[in-house]
This record gives sequence, structure tokens and C-alpha cells, in this order.
Amino acid sequence: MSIKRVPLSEVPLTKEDFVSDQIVKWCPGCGGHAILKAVEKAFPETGFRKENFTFVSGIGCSSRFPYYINTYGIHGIHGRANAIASGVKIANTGLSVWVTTGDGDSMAIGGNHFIHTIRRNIDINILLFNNQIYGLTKGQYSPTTPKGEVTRTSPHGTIEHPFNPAGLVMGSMGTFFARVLDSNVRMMTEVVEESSKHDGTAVVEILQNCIIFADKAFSYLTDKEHKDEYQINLKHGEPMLFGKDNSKGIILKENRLQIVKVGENKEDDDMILIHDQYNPDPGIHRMLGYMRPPEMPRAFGVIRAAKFDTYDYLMEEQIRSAKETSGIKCVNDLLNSGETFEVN
Amino acid sequence: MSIKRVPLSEVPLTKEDFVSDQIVKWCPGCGGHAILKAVEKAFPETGFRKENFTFVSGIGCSSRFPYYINTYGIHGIHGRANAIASGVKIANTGLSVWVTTGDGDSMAIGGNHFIHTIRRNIDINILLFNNQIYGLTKGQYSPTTPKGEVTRTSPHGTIEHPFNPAGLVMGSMGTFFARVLDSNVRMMTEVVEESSKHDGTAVVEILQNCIIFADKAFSYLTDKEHKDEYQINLKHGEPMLFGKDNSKGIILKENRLQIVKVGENKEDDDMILIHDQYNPDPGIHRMLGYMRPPEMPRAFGVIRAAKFDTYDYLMEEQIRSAKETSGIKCVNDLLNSGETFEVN
Amino acid sequence: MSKNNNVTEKESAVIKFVGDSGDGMQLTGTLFSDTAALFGNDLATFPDYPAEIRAPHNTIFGVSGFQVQIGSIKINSSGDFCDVLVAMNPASLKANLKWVKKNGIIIVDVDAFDKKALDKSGYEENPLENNSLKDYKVVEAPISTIAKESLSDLSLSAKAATRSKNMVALGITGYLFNLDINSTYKFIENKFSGKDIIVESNRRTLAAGYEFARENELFETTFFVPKADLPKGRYRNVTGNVATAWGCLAAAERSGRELFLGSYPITPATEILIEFALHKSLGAKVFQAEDEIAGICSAIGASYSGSLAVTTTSGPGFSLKSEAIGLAVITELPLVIVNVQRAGPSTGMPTKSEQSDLLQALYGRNGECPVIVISASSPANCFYYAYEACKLSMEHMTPVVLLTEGYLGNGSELFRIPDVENLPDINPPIAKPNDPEYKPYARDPVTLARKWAIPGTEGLRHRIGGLEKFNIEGNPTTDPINHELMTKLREDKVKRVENYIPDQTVTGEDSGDLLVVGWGSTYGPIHTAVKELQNEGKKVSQTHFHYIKPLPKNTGEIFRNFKKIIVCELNAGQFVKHLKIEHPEYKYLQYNKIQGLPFVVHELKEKFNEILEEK
Amino acid sequence: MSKNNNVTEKESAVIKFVGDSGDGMQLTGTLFSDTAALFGNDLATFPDYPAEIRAPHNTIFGVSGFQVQIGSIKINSSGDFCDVLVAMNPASLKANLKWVKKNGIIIVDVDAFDKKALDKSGYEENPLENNSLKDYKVVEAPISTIAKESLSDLSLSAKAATRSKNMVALGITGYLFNLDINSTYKFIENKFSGKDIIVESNRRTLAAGYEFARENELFETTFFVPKADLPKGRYRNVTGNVATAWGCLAAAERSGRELFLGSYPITPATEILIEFALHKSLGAKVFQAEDEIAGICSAIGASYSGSLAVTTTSGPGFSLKSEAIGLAVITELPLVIVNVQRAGPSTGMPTKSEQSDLLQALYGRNGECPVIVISASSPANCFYYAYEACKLSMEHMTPVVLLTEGYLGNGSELFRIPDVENLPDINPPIAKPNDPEYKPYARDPVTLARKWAIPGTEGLRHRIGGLEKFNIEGNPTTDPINHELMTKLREDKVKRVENYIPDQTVTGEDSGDLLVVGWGSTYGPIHTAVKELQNEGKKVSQTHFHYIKPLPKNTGEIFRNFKKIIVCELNAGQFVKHLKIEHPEYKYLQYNKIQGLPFVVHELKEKFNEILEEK
Ligand SMILES: Cc1ncc(C[n+]2csc(CCOP(=O)(O)OP(=O)(O)O)c2C)c(N)n1
Ligand SMILES: Cc1ncc(C[n+]2csc(CCOP(=O)(O)OP(=O)(O)O)c2C)c(N)n1
Ligand code: SF4
Ligand code: SF4
Ligand SMILES: [Mg+2]
Ligand SMILES: [Mg+2]
Repeated sequence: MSIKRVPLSEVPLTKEDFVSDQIVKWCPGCGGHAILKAVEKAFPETGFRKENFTFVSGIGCSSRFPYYINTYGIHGIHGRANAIASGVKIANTGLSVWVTTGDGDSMAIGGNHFIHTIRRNIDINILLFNNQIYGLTKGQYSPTTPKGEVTRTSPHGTIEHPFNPAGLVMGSMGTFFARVLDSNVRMMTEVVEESSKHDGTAVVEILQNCIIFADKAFSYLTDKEHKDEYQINLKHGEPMLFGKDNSKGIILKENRLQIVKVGENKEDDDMILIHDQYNPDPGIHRMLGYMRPPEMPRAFGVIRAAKFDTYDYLMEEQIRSAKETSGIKCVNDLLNSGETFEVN
Repeated sequence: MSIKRVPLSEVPLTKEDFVSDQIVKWCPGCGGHAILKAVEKAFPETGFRKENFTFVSGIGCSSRFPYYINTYGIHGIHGRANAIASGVKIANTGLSVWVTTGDGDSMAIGGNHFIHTIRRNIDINILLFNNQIYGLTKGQYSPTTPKGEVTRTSPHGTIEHPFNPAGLVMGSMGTFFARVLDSNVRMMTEVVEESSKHDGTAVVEILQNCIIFADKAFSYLTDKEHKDEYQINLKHGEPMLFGKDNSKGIILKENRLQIVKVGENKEDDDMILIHDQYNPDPGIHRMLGYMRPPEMPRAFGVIRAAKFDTYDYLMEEQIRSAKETSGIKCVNDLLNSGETFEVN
Repeated sequence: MSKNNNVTEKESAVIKFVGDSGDGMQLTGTLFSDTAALFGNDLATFPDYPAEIRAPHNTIFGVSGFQVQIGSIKINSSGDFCDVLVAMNPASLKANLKWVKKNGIIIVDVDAFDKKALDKSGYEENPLENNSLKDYKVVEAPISTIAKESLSDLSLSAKAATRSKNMVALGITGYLFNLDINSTYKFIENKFSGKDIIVESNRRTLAAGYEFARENELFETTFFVPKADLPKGRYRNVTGNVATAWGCLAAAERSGRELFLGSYPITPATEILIEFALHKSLGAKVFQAEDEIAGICSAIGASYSGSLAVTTTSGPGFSLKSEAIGLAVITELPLVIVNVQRAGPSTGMPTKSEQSDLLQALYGRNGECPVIVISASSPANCFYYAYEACKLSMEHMTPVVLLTEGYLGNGSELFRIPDVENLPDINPPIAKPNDPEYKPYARDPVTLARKWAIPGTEGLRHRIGGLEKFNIEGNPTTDPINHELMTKLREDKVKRVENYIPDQTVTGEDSGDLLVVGWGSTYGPIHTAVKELQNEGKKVSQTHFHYIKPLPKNTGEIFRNFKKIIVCELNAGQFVKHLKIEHPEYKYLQYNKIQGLPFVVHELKEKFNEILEEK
Repeated sequence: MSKNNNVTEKESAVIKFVGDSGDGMQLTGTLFSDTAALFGNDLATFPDYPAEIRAPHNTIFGVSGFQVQIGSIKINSSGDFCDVLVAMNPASLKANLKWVKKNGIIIVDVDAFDKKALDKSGYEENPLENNSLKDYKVVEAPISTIAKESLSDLSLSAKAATRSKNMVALGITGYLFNLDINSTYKFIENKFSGKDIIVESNRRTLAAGYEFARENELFETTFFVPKADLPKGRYRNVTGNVATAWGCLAAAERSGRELFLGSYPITPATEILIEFALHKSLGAKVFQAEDEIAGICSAIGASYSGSLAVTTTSGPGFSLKSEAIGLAVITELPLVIVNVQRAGPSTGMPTKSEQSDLLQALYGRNGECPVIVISASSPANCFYYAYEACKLSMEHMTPVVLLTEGYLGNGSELFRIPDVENLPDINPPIAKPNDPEYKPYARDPVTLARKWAIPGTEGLRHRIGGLEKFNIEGNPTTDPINHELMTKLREDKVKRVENYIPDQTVTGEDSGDLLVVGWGSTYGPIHTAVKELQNEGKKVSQTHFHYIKPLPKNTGEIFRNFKKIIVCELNAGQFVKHLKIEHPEYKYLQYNKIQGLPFVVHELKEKFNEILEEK
């Protein structure tokens, strides 16, 4: 199991320790502002030393994040945030590494690095701003844009099935997946903190409203009329209840997650699932990740947080053990190892 | 639903119609030879016109395949076979397009094109030669190499969790997934033929023995002692039975696939699953794809073959409907559309 | 329409609209330009916007601008300095003041000059009040107020109402230039057809601005730019990116090949992709790929399977395509790669223009890997060079890189609409079914092009790929002599294209003291500068390159007749390196600007004069 | 040990082992070389194998070869033509006969010359029987039979037994050169330690071959190549790829930075990655990435977070890294990119060597994007140039491209082992905690390098990225003047490296009729050719470049003093283009070979003589 070696701060920190002096250049009303706020709030709670936070991003509106927070940061190139972050973390395991990326950056051009980072379980945190559109380039469809949507590059509607980020995370054997709404700053703050504590690649999908090019993409979830029915907030150890006054519950029956009305039927009530985010078996987490209205509510909160060895830990272990066992302690040893001969 | 527009051959074809005059340069004993044989056998069965088969590959031992079969073919660059094949098919929907690729080619460098092709459900066939090693570059670990394996680049054992190709296919909402052993030419031939008939991206994972760099990687499945217990051959519409004399069956209980002994318990016997490869819900297909010894047998045959619209079909549909409705019929119309004015 | 009878006729005028990135300056500028174009002015435009989508209000970096030059004479660029600046807030005034001609007119929305806005823009005092603008004719109009008032009885939010203030500004400017506001209405109606409330609010505010200017006799004199003396024909206003897409579509039609576009969005090339996507009715297949590599690789696949294949991008995406261009070169497939250059390196300044990918186009791949490289020099001629790129690529069976620039792609100018039937023929060397002579790498003895054998064709099954292969037969081989032969054949095939391109021409005398060499978007400013010096009697000529590799055959002959040669580029000197390699027998002076901005005429003239004076 | 007393002393000799790709020729050649090296011969080797892993038996394209030149004199290359060819089958004889010196010795496994093998190799008649080899001394040995017989009492499969036949060949050749077979045993023991049966079978067959040659007096005379007169010190045989890895490890140790390698396997660069992976005990972090882009991007991340970051690749992978190199340039981070060049374009001929990525190294990125480019010229000096690449990269805070070639990477030569303590110091400009002066893009006034501020350090939180940024402060900006300044600063920073590299040197007189210019792996053949001409009294000198960008400051001075300059390259002329750009004042002749093969001395001499004779 990986040991977190991010050093702790000697003094208590506050939000202000992370507020940057740079002008935030996102559009007024962009979901990014709330995310920034949540992160600024969560970071003091982690207890980590402020110099040990490092942000990495690709290109996109979301990828401007590193400029807006007072930490170390590198604004990379499009799609490569996770690859860069992998290097940052492996090389310097004492850092708490955060990736901010978009649905284009990590699901389109950066899809490969995304799944490989997850597969390796490198101990970084990925804040995936999923606004279902390419924001910075002004409104082309992305791999998460719903099929049929009209965008600047799909004047007749897209013909592509979108990715569900949860599907890719689970399909790559991910150990941590959470989903939050940009409008729920409280939950975002909690989830960001939980993510920071997870050993391994933590993916936080943030449904982020792009007010300019995909406004109201998530209003089907957040509208007054649907809110209660279409959202379930998962909490580890608690029953999966939702709806007005928690009147509904989720059970597993016939290999499908199904909704029951609470109190209608004792047998059903007993079957209501208790959320176990630490379950190593991804079976139910996967189903929770896929749930989608109108049949089922969309799941929010930490869906999966399983414990597996991290790549960076295993690498350090291999190096440690090689150092212990190998006779080659320095480069002079290396150069003189094997077959050599002396000329006098 | 996509309409296959691959024209049929006017004369019956035989294996010989596809045998190439090129020397096959794989190592003696390489699993590739059997795969080639299976394809040569299957193609006449498809009924397609021989000029309409087109092979596309990346780089790797597996990617030499196009040279060894007498069809149209393009040997591309490393990792890009699926992207090239997407273009081949979209541009020329009358072709039956086949990708031969390796675990490095499609899971490492080409992982992104792999998942996007699947997501879009482009009507191509992907023969994934999974030998769990980089063959052509002489034995480095690949994204499917089992954790801990010693290879030329992992002298102390790999520290990476491997991908399960089924996981990526399902995680990308794949419509067709099959798994076969290179040693089972009969099944390979059948599966290749079934793949050719599927509308959409058909992924056939072939467990291929690399006799030089990862010899016996699959012997845990094929050894005499394990063969019966560790393999189950799925057939659509048939019960999931395996083991010596089909003495075991698979049931779904407590959200897990489990093994029962046939005939021991009537209730269990009744629960033995009937394989439904066409089920649009990927739930059970996913579980089947993940099954793995020693707990469960590895699943072989067509695991999933669901019907969804293909990208290439939807694109042709959009073009057809635009042609019907738009006033712009030729480029002169286009140039003269909108605001123009005459100077005399 | 003008109430004020005092009208000054002008040969040309430069107008620039500037404001916040949400202020609609791009639409305003476009409507102004279209109206002038429809009237019959020649024109060239350049939009200049920040990378941020809606940058914070009233900040300098959030300023979005649109410049247009209209004229009764031939207009070659969007102009250096403006006659009229329309500034919607203090920040935009601050950022653009240096571009206003002395005594030029500055129209400001005086409502926007409040304390908060002034502070954010970094003005310590209100420039409207401290006499700092005394060298200009400042026209203060309460633009926001006019907008609000004219819409008061429409059920619009306050926000929507202020959003229409750009139309007030357009109305005022339209009045100033005696434009036919009725045609502007029509443009608005077309653009927002179906959205009646938007049409109505825009119409009203436009009228209100116009009336305000008229009623208040806002200007001492209004301007009138007469119709340009254009060659007969039908015209339209077109951006370089749109023209590029159209040129490819025309080539597809004329060659009888379906068009396939494999592309990934990137500023400033995205509009080409968008334009293709709009025209499904012409049968173009547009594949928005997951990245640039899939964009080009899908195009290579489409080319193999018989389509005219195109991929469009800008700098960083062009870098990503490097490896796959190599595949297209060695497979000898047609492929058009459009690079709308932007300021680099790396992400650089994505919304700014530069000419710094030329050497990458020539050399940015592993191995000896020649491609044809051509470039466009104006928004409208993007059409012709895109067509030419497609033609050369298919007829010579080799990839072609077409270099344009952000400045060309986003900029617009008048385009005389050709009849597609009159464009040159395109005859791709398609192999015939069952051709007994067919071999994958058998070549046309004159062009050295191999044949295009399309999957599905009877009797031509064959395989190609990225490995070196035997000439003629096409099977992979590492034979040493064959590799040398193939390397030379690939180079020679590109070289022989020089026999199929027009001779290089000179503007001005064929000999003289100074030859000014340029390529790409710099044609306009260089042309103006050279013409002005010629008018002053200086022995200066211009030669502007569109064909970069191969260079026109007569290049050396042209260079020979000038005492000095200067190569002007918007980079650190890339074409000049190419010339040093290809024509080492000449000496080249350089003028380079690496600011993400076009040349201005006076800096060029100054430089040329300096050189002419040096003995 | 020799039974035959007739021993001929030779200054040097070239031996080549050839056979099927499964025949173990690489191991045989390596053992031969190591044995000679241990004895004290100078040497250079070159393995030459097909892309196929185990190509079908007895085919020409399946031939694998290993050539070594040993000498008592300084050996600069693996030699042109061989004194001794050991051919394990007809195909390998057929493919290599043209490389055997007249009267050279050819040792064949006569057992392998059966009808089937002859047919597959394309021989119509058995060359051993038709007098076609009369110009050579052919030694027919029943090598397979000897192997089988000597192992008959070991419980080995027939296949395993025949696999040992290469050791019989080695035994024979060892006898021919009077090598100390006991040290060969030791190598075998080390290599296969733990696998007793393999050690035993190899030992036995080796001895059997040796004895067979001795008993049968196979050779009229045996050869003896005396110890070379090497400078004092400890030596070993090393390949260029291993030396490259070691050079980087040494630089990590001396700079106090951890080494991070982000790489993806590719022929012929994979061995560098493999070598790093072997030495975890030195703390190197080796990340086998999912592709080349992740390889370089992870390295950039590691560099940002404070490691000496390296990425290794070959042509196609280098193309894929183009975009990310731009990021390293604009973020001004240290990064070493090793490109072990192979024959292109595209996949090309992956196992063959070429020098055709030089222009890509210089220009293969979008925008104005300068990097330092250096190259190695021998397997052993890969160590020093790798070290130098790391040093320059860290001290000047800029990416460095190190160009080697397949020929260097796979080839080996004697390496005098240095003491790491004696290598030059490396002082990266690391920012100090809480440095009040720290600004991300504040620069050293002399080198122009910015500071390296490592995450985790107190008081230095800052952000960098791919957008253009203000000099000193480092915040993103599109300010025009700043962009021009930064572009020039990045170029100038690289240019100033000329003050930190050694002067270019000349072999021979400082002036004369002809200066032969080369770079990279061609040093050996050029050197030999030039020396031979000098010995003939010709006024020819050599200058060989290791520093490509920037060029050494005295380059022009050197060129000035020669009547003619010829640039010799294994490409179509890339360095010569660079020289035309950098030193347009000179005329350059060219000699180019694009065959995936090194120069041979006689072709160079012929060319040089031709030029010398032209007046
Ligand atoms: C190599 C490369 N290709 C394309 C681009 C253009 N580009 C910049 S951001 C972007 C997509 C942005 O979408 P997303 O990642 O979802 O971020 P958002 O702006 O929506 O937050 C694209 C296509 C680029 N900068 N670099
Ligand atoms: C861009 C690029 N990177 C790396 C390589 C080197 N390379 C060729 S094949 C290969 C991996 C082969 O593995 P796999 O795809 O599993 O195919 P196999 O040989 O095992 O069939 C690699 C790394 C290459 N040719 N091109
Ligand atoms: S374009 Fe969309 S995602 Fe980008 S800053 Fe504006 S609102 Fe946010
Ligand atoms: S190396 Fe392995 S995969 Fe490649 S041809 Fe040989 S046996 Fe087959
Ligand atoms: Mg997005
Ligand atoms: Mg493999």
C-alpha cells in the first residue's frame, strides 16, 4: 500500500493561502469559478504543506486553472496533462499533484494518457471539468456531448455515442471515481478533500456548466422539477436513498439496480443498498457510475475509492530493494562492472 | 440500423483466392500462422467480393499481416491502424475493413483510437493479436503483460496492472467483443465470419502465443490439466456449460457469476445462464469478459454482438438527407449562396 | 439619407471597432463590411480577438477588435492605421489609440467611461476629460443609453438590451460612411432568421444609432467611398478559412473524387472544419477526429480508399501530424494538409498570426521526406491555392502542405466568384480495373507519380505501407541501392512539379536596386509599400512567392537582376533560410517581425529606404 | 595453444559472422569481440540484423550479421571488407560475398549447404562446388555435425543442439585468431549463470570447434593481432546505446539530480531504455510510457519537478515528440532528447542506419523553437556526448537533442573507463528557498538561463506553461514587443552556448586543397580515408562536427583556409543545408549515401581524389 509522503503544513492554512493574484479570465457565470472556490476551500483541510501542491493542466478553459490558484503549476499542451502529471508525481513523490482538464483534453486527444494513468494507479488527482463541449475553441462537440446535439461542428446533430467517463475509469480498473455538480460547492469541497487522501489515481468528474456554448447541459438534472428524482448523493456507509424526503431507495435485483419506494414493502426496504465506496470489486460501482435518468437517478459523490498499490509506490519500492541488494552503488561501480581490463 | 453494403462475390471463392505470394516472415511456431489460416478459411464463407476486403495495420509482428494475405491492404504506422481504418471505411463504405493489430499497437500507443473507434461504432473488424508482449521490438512488457512479469524492460518484474481488452471495449460501449485462442482454428474461423457480419466495430481478441518472447503465456489456460476448467466456449442461445463433459455451469447470484455443478441441485440447474450475445445491455457481457481463472473460467467465443447504428451509416444518412433538403447541389451553388452582388 | 450635406469623398478608409470580447465587435465589423461590399467597395478585414472567450469586462487583455479597410481602389490589406476608431469602453480605447491616425475620428460610448471601467482599464484619469485626445476628433455618444431607450418597450432583459449597443455604434458609423442601412437590415434578418425578437432589437438599435448621428449632426462631414472599379462579375465577401474549404470542395467536384476531411478543432483553423460540416449536401464526409493524429490518419485511410483527403490544423496540431505525413510521403498517396499558422512556439499566442511553420513544413519529419509546399497570400486566393493543392496532390500522388495564416484565415476580402467549370481540369492517375500493367510503384515517366488503385477495383489488389519498398513492385525491402533510388525518386517527383506551376512574376521593373521578396499574408503591406516607393521613382520591385517547394524555375533569373534582395517575413527568417539553401548564389537581406502582428506599410518603407540609401 | 606453428601477425583484421536470424550470430560476434578486447585489442563492431525476429530459415532477407574489426592500432570503424567471413548457410554467404576481400577466408558450415537451403537462398548451383569462390580461401567445416556429436551425451533436444553450432564456428574462428578461449568460457559462464546445461553445451561446442580447427590444420596460417598500444587505464567494450545511458547516469550523479527516463521502445533506441531499467540501484526512475508523447511529457513533468529528465527514441518517435519539445522550449526546462536515428522516411528501414533527422532536430516544430543539437561519433563517445547533453541542458535550462545513429547505438568499441569524479562539474541554476529575487523568467545575464524552482521549495510557488509569457514575470501575455523579445531571447540563449563548447578542430593541416566535413558515425571511415590520402601526400584535412547548434565559433575560420570543402553524409544532404544557412559565404561540395549502410573508405577516397583532380 502506498504511503502518502506529502508533508504536512506546520501552520494551519486558510483559503487565502491559495488565492492567486492573477485575474480569473473565465466567462462570468462559468462553472469554473465555483470549482476554483471549492478547491481553495478544500486545500487547507487536507493539512498538506502549501508548497507541495502542484497543478498540471492541458489546454482548454478548464486548463487555465493553474494560473488561478497560488500553488506550483504547469500549464501543458492539449491532452497531455495526465502524462505530464505522471512524470511530476513519479519524479517527486512528496507532491500532492492535481490535474485540471476538460472533456476534450482528457477524453478526446488525451484519452490514452487518461486510461493509462488510471491503469497504473499513479497517485494523482484528476479534476475533470466535463462541460460536454470544447469551450476554449468555441463550441465544437466533444466525446461527452450527447448524441444528436447541434454544435458548431454538428449543424445537423452529432452522430457519435458519447463516453461516460465512469465507464472509461472502470474499464481501466480505476480505483477512485467521484461525480459532482459545479453548483454543489459543499459536496465538491468534500470530494476534493477525499480525493486528496486517496492513494492512486482519483478521478473527479465535475459536471461544469459552460454558459456560453453548452448552457444548461445539466439542467435536466438540476431543474427544480427533476432535482430530487434525478440525483442521488452517495455517502459511504449510508443507505442509497434519494427523492423528496428520501422517499426512494436503490436495490439490486435481477442483476440491475432498481428503484423502490421506501416503506412500501418490508422486503424491498431490507434490500436497499448501503454504499461501500471501498469495495475492491468494481461491480456495483460500475452500475452506479452508469445510472442515468430517466430510469434511474444520476449518482453523485464518491462512487468508488478502492485501495490498491500505486505505481509510484511500487517504483520506489523496487528502487529501494535494488539499492539494498545490488553491488552497484554509484556510476563508477557501474562503469567498472562486468568485463573490464587494465592497460598499464 | 446500418445496411451492409459490401457487394457479394458472383462466383464462389475459396481459401486460395486469399493466399498471398509473399513469404510469411513470422517466426516458426508463432501464433500468427494459425490466425492467418483461420482468416483465409473464413473469408470465402462471408460471401463478400474478394476485391472488397481491405486490411489495415499498425506496426508490430501482428501488423505484418496485410502483406501475407491477398487483399487490398495498408500497413500503417504504430498505433494508428484504427484511425486509418476509420477513414478507409467512412470514405468507402462498400469495403469490408479488417484491422490486424497488437496489444502494443492498440492498447499502448493506439489506445485512444481504439476506444474512440469503438465508441463511434465504425463498421470495421479489429483482430487484436494479444500476445502480452511487444514482439517486433523484442520483448518489452505491454499494457496487457501480467503484473510482476520479467521482461526486457522489467528486469525486476512489471509494476503495472494490465488492461483487460474486454474492459476497455465495454467501457467504451463496444457492440461486439469476442475472444479466441490462436490454437483453436475452428473457433477462430467461425468468430471471424461472425465478426464480418456484425454492423459496427467488432473486436476479436486473439490470445496469440509469441514463442520467442512470451512463450506459453496462455498455457495456464491451455494446459491439459487446466483446459477444461479454465475455458468456457460461449455459443449464442446455448447454456453456459463447461468442464469435463460439460459438468459445470455458470449462474448469476448475488450480482456475481458463479460456478455450479450440473445435476447437483435442481434450483441451480435452472439458473444456468443461456448466452445471449445480442443483449443490448452490456451487464452480463461485461462480467463474462472479466471472468478469469482460478475462480472462473476464461470466456471464449462471441461474448457480445449488440445492434446499434454505425457511424458510417449515420454519416451517409445525414449526407443523403442534406442532399434531399439543401438547395446547394454543387459548388457553384455554394459560391453563389448568401450575400453576393454583381458588378457590370 | 444624410441630413448633413457636407460629404467628403475618400478613396479608401480604415475603420476599427473595438470593445469587450462580449460586445459583439466581430458581428458589427462583419455587418459593416458586408454592407460596404454589397454597395461595391473593395475591402479587406481583420478580426483580432483574445484567447479568452468572454474575458472579464473592461480589461485590456479582453479587448476584441475588428478592422476593415474599404475602398474605391484595389484594397490589399486591412490597413495600418485607422481613420475611424469605434471604442465601446476605456480599455479598448487604451489598447487601440496608437493605431488611430492623427486627426482621426474616435467614436466612444461615453456611458461606458465610468470610474470602475476606467480603473480596470488602467486609466488614471478619464481620457475624455483631460485633453489627452486633443490630436483626434472625439465623438462622444451615449451609446448604451440610446440602446436601452430604443428598446424600452420591447420585453427584453437589461442585459439583452445592452447587448444591442453594438448596433447603435454600427448605426452611427453607417451614417458616417453614408452606408445603405437597409441592406444591413437584410443581413441581420438573414442571420437571425426565426429569432424575431433579436431581429427587431437589432433593427431598432441600428436605426437609433443612425438617427442619433443624423439628428445631432455628430460629424462635421460624413464620408463617401465610391464604388470600386472592379472587374465585371459576381462578388462576395469571404474569409480565408471559408475560401479554403470551398477550394477543396471545388477540387473534389472537378476531380470526381469524394471529399473526406479528417480534422480536430484548433484556433485559428477550426472555421475550415465548420465550413465543411455545413455542406453535407455536397457529399463531403467530415470526420471530427479525437485528435490531430487520428485526423490525418483517417485522411490517409480515406485517400487510400479513393477520396480526396484533406486535414486542417494549426501549429501544434501540425507538429502532431509529423509522423503521419511521413506515411503519406512513403505510400505516395494524395493528401492535403492545411496549416493555418499561428504564433508559436508551443501554444504560443493562439489567436495571433505568424509565418513560423515554414521550415517545419519543409523538414519537420524523420528521414528524407519531401512534400510540396504552397501558400496563399490573401483571404480570397485561399480558394485558388486550396484548389491547386488538391490538384497537385492528386495528379502527382504526393502530400501537399498548404500554408495559410490566422491573418488570412480570419480575415476577409472581396472574392470574385468563379465558375467552377472554368477552373483547371484535375486528372488523378487512377488505375483501371484489371490493368495487366498495374504495379503499385510503377511510375508515370514524366511526373513520376504512381497510380491510384482504389480498393474494390477488380484486379488491382495490392498492399502499401510505411516500410521502404521496391520501386515498381512495391514489396518491402531493405535493398541499399533501391533505398537510395526511392529516396531520390520521391524528391525528384516533388521537384518535377516545377514544370507544372506558373513562373514567378515581378511587380514593377524586372531589374533594379532592390527586390522585395515575401510570401503569404504579407503581400498587401509589401505591395503598398513597394508601389509607393515606385511612385517616388525608386527602383524597387516586388516578387511574392506562392510556391515554396518546389520554387518556380525562374526564381534565380529574377534574383539575378537586382542589386539587393530583401526577404520580409513575419518570423525570425525562415523563407530566407530556404532561399539560402536553394539559391546560395545570392545574398539576402532580411526584415523580420515576430510580434503576432502584420507589417505596417511605413515600417517597410522606412526599411527599404534605408537599404536603398546604403551604398 | 596453436598446433600449427605458422602464425601471421596482423595489424588489424575484419571478421564477420553471418547466418539465419535464429543462428545466434549476435552472441557469437559479441563473444569474439569481448575476448579480443580482454586480450587488449582495440576494436569496433557492428551488428546488422533484419527487422524480422526469426525470419524464415535460409532466406536472404533473414540474414543476421555481426562484423568486428580488431587491431593493434587505433580502430575507428568496424571496417569495410572482411578478412574472414563465417557463413552459417548459403543465404548468408550469398548476401555477404561482396563484402569479402579478395583472397579472404570464408568459413562455411558445409552441412548447411543442402539442396533445400540452396534453393531458398536463390543459388542455382552449390557455390562450394562450381568454382565460383576461387578468389577466396574457402574452409568447409561440418559445423552442425560437430555440434551434434559433441553434445550427443547431453540430454538436449536436437534443436537445442543445432542451436549451439554458432559456438563451433566461434571456436574455429577463435583458433584462427589465436584467441584465449578460456576467457570466452568465462563470458559464457557469466552470461548464462544458473543455466548449467546451456553453459555446458556452449562450452563443449566451443571447445569442439577449436579442437576441430587445430586437429585438422584447417588453416595454412593462423593470425595474431597483437595488443593495441592503448593509453593506460581500465577498458571495456561498450555499445553506443549503453554508453548513452551511462553518460546520463553519470550526469545525474554529478549534478545531484535524480534521473527520470520517460521512453517508449523503438528500434534501434530500445537498448538505452533497457540499460536504464537494469540499474534501479542507482535510483533512476524509468517510466515505460504508453507512447512517445507520454514519454516526453512525463519527462517534462519530471523536469519541472526537479529531475534530470531524459527521453530516448528513434525517427518516428522523434516526430511524435515534436509538439512537446516546443513545450520544453517555451517553458525553458532542461530535457535531453536522444534520437538514435534510423533509415526513413516513415517506418522506412528500421534496422538500418541513417543521418536523416538532422533538419528535423533543428526545425521540426511549430513556431520559432530553437534547441541545442549535438551528436556523437563513436559508440564510446556516446558516453561523453550524453553527459554533455545533460550538462548543457541543465546549466542552460533548455532542451538538448542528442543525435546518435543505429550504427553507433548497436555498434561497440573499446571504452576507456573514466572516473566519474573527473568529469566536468554540472551546476544547474536551482533557485533557493524563499529567494526574494526569484521570478520565473528572470535570467542569468550571461547564459540567459532562467532559474529552476522545484515544487516543494518554500517561497517559490509559480506557474509556467506553453503560452507566451512576459519575460522575467512569466505571466501569459500577447504583448507584441515582448513576444519578439522572448523569441530572440530563446534563440540567443541557445546561441550563447557557443561560449561553452570547445573549438572545432582539424585533423591534418589547417589549410589545404580539400576539407572533408562530417558529423556523427561517419568519423571512422572519413578519418581513415583522409589519413590514407594524407599519407599519399595530398593536402586533405578532416573536420568532424559534434556541436551542430550552435556551431563552434571558429567554424568559419577553419573553412576559410581550404580551397574546397566537401560535406559527407549518410543522407541526401542535411548538414550541408545547415552550413549553407549558417555560413553562406562558402561553397560546399557534397558526398551522400542513402543506403542504410556506412561509408566505405575506398568510395570516399575515390570521391576525394576526383575532387582533388578537378581544377
Ligand atoms: C494539439 C492541439 N490541438 C488542438 C488544440 C485546440 N484546442 C484547445 S482547447 C481544445 C478543446 C477544449 O475542450 P475541453 O478540453 O473540453 O476544455 P474546455 O475548454 O471545454 O474546458 C482544443 C481542441 C490545441 N490547443 N492543441
Ligand atoms: C512511433 C513508433 N513507436 C515505436 C515503434 C516501435 N515498435 C514497433 S512495433 C512495437 C510494439 C509491438 O508490439 P505489439 O503491438 O504488441 O505487436 P507484436 O509485435 O507483439 O505483434 C513498437 C514499440 C514504432 N515502430 N513506431
Ligand atoms: S467558454 Fe464556457 S467553459 Fe469556457 S470560460 Fe466561458 S463559460 Fe467557462
Ligand atoms: S516475435 Fe513473437 S509475435 Fe513476433 S513473429 Fe516471432 S513469435 Fe510471432
Ligand atoms: Mg469541455
Ligand atoms: Mg504484442
